[in-house]
Amino acid sequence: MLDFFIGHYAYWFVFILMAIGLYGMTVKCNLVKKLIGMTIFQVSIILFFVASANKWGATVPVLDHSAGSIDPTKYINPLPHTLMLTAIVVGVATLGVALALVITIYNRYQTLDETRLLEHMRKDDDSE
Amino acid sequence: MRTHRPNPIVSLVSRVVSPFIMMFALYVIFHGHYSPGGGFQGGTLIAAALILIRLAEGNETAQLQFPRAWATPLGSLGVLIYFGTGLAAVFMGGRFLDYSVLHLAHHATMSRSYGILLVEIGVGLAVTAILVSIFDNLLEGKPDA
Amino acid sequence: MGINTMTLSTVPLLAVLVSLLAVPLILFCSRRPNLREFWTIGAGVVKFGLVLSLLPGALAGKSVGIALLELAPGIRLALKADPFGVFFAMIASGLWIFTSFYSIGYMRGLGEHKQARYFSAFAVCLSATIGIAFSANLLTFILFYEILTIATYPLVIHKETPKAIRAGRKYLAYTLTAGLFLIAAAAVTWQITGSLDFAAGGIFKGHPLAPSTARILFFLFLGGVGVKASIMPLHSWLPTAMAAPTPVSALLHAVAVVKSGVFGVIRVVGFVFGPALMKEFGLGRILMVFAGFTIITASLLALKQDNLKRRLAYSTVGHLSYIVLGAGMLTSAALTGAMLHIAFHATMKITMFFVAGAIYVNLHKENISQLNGIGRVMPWSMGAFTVAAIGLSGLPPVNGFISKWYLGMGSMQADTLIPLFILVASGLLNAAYFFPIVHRAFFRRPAGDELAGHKEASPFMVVPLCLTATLSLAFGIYPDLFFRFFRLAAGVAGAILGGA
Amino acid sequence: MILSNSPALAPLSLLLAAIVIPMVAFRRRWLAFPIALCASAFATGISVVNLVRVLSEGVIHYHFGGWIPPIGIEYVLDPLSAFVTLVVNAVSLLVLVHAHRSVAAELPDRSMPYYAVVMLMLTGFNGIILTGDFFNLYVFLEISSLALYGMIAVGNKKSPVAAFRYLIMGTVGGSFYLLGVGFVYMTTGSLNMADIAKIAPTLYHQPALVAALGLMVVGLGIKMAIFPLHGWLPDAYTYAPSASSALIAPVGAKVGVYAIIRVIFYVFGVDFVRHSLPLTDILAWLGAIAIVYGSVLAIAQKEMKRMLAYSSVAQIGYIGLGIGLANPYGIIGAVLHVMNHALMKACLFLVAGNFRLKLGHSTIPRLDHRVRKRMPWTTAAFTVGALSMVGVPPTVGFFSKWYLALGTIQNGRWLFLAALLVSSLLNAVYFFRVLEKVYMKPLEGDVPDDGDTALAEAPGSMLIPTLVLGIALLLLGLFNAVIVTGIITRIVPPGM
Amino acid sequence: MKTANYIVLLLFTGLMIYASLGLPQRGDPYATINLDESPVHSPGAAAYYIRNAHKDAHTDNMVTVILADYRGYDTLGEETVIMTAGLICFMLLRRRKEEKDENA
Repeated sequence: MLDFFIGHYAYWFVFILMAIGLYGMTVKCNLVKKLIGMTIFQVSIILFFVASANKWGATVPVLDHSAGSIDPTKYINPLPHTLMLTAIVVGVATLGVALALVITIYNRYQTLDETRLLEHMRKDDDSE
Repeated sequence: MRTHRPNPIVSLVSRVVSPFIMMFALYVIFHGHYSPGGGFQGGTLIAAALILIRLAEGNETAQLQFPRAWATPLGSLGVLIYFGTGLAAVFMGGRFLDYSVLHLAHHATMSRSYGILLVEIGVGLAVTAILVSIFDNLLEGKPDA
Repeated sequence: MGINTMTLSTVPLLAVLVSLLAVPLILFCSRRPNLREFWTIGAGVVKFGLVLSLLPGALAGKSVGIALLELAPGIRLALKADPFGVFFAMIASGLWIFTSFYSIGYMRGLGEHKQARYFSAFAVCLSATIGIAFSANLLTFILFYEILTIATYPLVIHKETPKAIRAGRKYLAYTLTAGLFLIAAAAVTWQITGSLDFAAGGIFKGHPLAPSTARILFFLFLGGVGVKASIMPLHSWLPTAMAAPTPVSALLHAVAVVKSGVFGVIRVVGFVFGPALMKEFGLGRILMVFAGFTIITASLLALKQDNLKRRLAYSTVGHLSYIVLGAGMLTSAALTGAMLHIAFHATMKITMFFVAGAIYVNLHKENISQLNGIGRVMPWSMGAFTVAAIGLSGLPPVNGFISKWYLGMGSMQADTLIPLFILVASGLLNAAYFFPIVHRAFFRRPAGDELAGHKEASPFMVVPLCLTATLSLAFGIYPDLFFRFFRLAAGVAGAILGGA
Repeated sequence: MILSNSPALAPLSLLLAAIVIPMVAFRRRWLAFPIALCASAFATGISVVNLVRVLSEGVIHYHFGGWIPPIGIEYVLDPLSAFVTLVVNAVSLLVLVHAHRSVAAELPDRSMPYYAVVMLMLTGFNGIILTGDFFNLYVFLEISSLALYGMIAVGNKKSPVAAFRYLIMGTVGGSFYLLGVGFVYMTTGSLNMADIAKIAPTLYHQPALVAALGLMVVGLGIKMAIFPLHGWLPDAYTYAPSASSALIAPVGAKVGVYAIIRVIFYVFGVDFVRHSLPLTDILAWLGAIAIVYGSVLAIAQKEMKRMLAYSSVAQIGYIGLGIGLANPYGIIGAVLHVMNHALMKACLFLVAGNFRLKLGHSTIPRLDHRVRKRMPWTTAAFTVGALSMVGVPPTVGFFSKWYLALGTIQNGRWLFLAALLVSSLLNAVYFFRVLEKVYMKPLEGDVPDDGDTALAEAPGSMLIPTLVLGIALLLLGLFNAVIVTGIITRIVPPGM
Repeated sequence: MKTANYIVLLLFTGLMIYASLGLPQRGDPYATINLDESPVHSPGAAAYYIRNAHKDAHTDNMVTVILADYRGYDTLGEETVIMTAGLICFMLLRRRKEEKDENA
């Protein structure tokens, strides 16, 4: 029971983090806060992968020539780390685009509050 | 940023630090084979150094160091290096991104190793240029409104 | 009979295509009316010739046809000229020629707008009708059926008045829904039998059906073809669609569209379900109930219409149900009568519409109450009208009598008298709503001298309507006269029942 | 060499164009369009070659870097992926030809980055369709999504907001998918689809794997815009520049559709889905709801692009329904409708673009009979597209409906059949509303035919693609059986 | 509306945690992902990488090898991603002297 907990609690924290991120994205009205939530969400997924790569009693996936023969149990799983490098960059790119959009929106509407933005848009629709 | 007051301490520190950051970045890129590191990490560090100067010295000076106009073409160049490496493999009769057929060295495995290095350099270049360009655009960006 | 067993011939295909090919020519010559009308007429004549060339084979009970590309795996776009199809195609294409001449007179008489659109849509409709007549399987049938629906729309809304546009919307709502019913029914049929080819004795022959399924399916089909056949309560688009120009009403609402509907009904009864199944599940009786109800109600409604075209429309509704009734009785005589009525009602009703149109063009009168003494001004037209009226009331010597006689015999064969009573009653009603018109026309004095100085309508109109009237008379005297309609109809009836 | 690498060449050529445009066309901006066009044409040609190869040689695998999966990443060319790539590339090529003028008109000084981003979007689409690796799919999904955000955001004043909301939803979708990939990897230890397809059947009722399936389908469902997750679509299509909406609407959502088909039927397999989640039923119901909902809302719209956007929601519902039926007819209908809807929507959006260029608007109440006098060919194309959407034979729209109807009947789902049929009536309502306006004099009073009834048809570069699509709607309708028997029946997945 | 959001979030978390119960022990060297062979006897990727990275590419850092060689195509894709981001910022925010507002 206990070792089951030890073997899984990391994931549970990740999921809680994920829920926090989703909360930020769905509930918050300010666009920047939405982005913060988005970042938390993505980071939580990255943590999820990295956590899964762990092996007890293993070391970083850089070959240690002094160790002699290669024993897979001695190195942690390198694949999730690689994937997450990619995921991080994707996250950065998304964030960059999102910030560009936020700046554009602010320059056009002088507000970042979603409800007010929608009001503005509706007004424009009527004016058209 | 546009109303920029020179501040001797900030500018001195950043001017002193940024070369070292770049040096370390190059180390991270080129030593990526033997220690944690590689193109992204290094590229990001270089970008950090450049952005540091932009922050400390203001845009006018920074433009002398790395003109904004370079950013997009350089970024594409970085990707092109990566892509070209892969395409070269195709022209040498291998699959896309198969470095072993590139004959960068006598031995296929060494050839792979160099291929990886080449690719990492491309990655570094691309990441540097594009991060800086994103920073510039976000900073300068005055959209059509 | 399956598509593969029939003899190959491209004539049906050509018959369908010829008026379609006329469309670009018509549009191209839209600036030069005479040339444009020449194409219309030419296409009509050629088409009729092609159909006639199929007649001997049809009389011999043979079918020719052609299977073109695959529409869906296992279902080809196939045309097959079986006797029944030839029969219908002959009526449609034959009357198209008259209508074309008539339309020229009508459209020019009124100086209508967008005549190029009108004539091209007309041509497409005819192609679709012939396609319906010759379609060898259900999917092809649906294809042409939908094309007919769409191609009729521009004709219905031709005047582009708010009234016309509302009529067009109603028309589309009804017919498109019908198309969907038909598609659904076809899909179910395909799922059950794995074949959609019309076959004497029915597609379902040899495929056991649960009674409930059979009934649902039958109502799906009825919803599909019943709208165009304007079986009550699906009829109400037809009177509304009288907003269209009169030639359109004449051809499309006395010949092409509605007759495709009844044609569809008979196809469904005879070639999809097959007489055996109809009898087994009492589907024929259902059909007869609907038809009888429609006949009486429509005739009663026709009584209280003052607008001439609307009265004709309701009488059309009634007479279409004669045919449905005949199909429902499923006896040789009844089917023969139904077939004959397709043809004969067409000749008579088209005459009447022509007359109505002639009156409208000539005197701009649409209401019956205004027709006092009109017979003196337009003797030929009203004479033709009288002939048609006699026929539709089912009195000799006009052809309406013949078809009705056979329907009556059919009801004897089916040893039930109800259809007979319905027919007699509706005959009386017909008389009751047509003869007043004749009476007004000939024996009432015109109010004031409003008719003074008016003469008979232009020959473009009078000649066709007189011809159709004489045709009606001729068929009445000797039904087998020109095209051996009678033998053909009897043959078809035999084929349908023989397949059982 | 070309042939041996052909599976990878379509996305690579597009990517190369995307890389080259910013370098070459940075100063000479007129170069951007020709490069993009060449790349797109080349990609289309290659996808034709690929399709032919697949139909003759069977499934083709392409191993990047020569590493055999699951060690390396592979591209898989089977009839499905080959067919969908061809559809995507061909339609995009036509739309791209059309886009030149409207980009010049609407985004004069942004053409260079715009074409680069378009190329990147197409790269992403091709990558998603061809890849046989879950994580690689994620990467290319993100490429295409980012490109889409950008292409939408350069529209009118409101477009950045639409793009931002799409970005938030899209990121949630992508992240859900990535999370699903994580679960899959941790339970099966592999990222290769074929490999997982072998392992998954041994793991029925493994909650982590079921969760993975659910997460992936939800994530991809957002990209596909199936009913409750469609929120981003109408604004995005409406406010984007007409070039963008014409490029996105036909193929954008289809890629999500394709990915869902891949995941459900080819990776996890019908049996797994049936054992674990009522996923197909849910999809079918959502599809049916989407069909009605989208059609009804489309009727309420005044702006043509918005109307088309809502009808897209409905049409995607058709596809969702076909997938959810999970029987051969359903799949055939769905895949055929992927192509048909791409063609129809492309045609209609091009028409909207022509209106925007020539009339300066595409607002339905402001259209009248003068439009037809000025742009006869465009209106003719619109008519064909509309009839096809209504599902009148012999246009393509009828046949996908036919197969879907057969599918519903095969499962005995009469309600879905009703939804299908009702929706085509609703389509008739909102399309004939436009046709009446275009073909007839306005009801209230006659507008005098003043000067601007003179022929003012859209320029050839815009007109020709429109007409080509219009004709394709008819021809492919008549010859659809060739496609169905030749290609689509061969992709009915195993286990049904 | 908000409460609905909270409920959905809690539901989501709960489901995820339930799903995570099926995951292998974290850090178990003999979990499926770390084995040399998958249940259907296809090679296990991770183990293969650890064993052969140096042999294949003469590079000690396995992550680098996977990143740039085994799964190099992913990395290319992700270069593309960041290039896309750069281009989009360029497209949205770039200021030009001769540029005039066409839609505002």
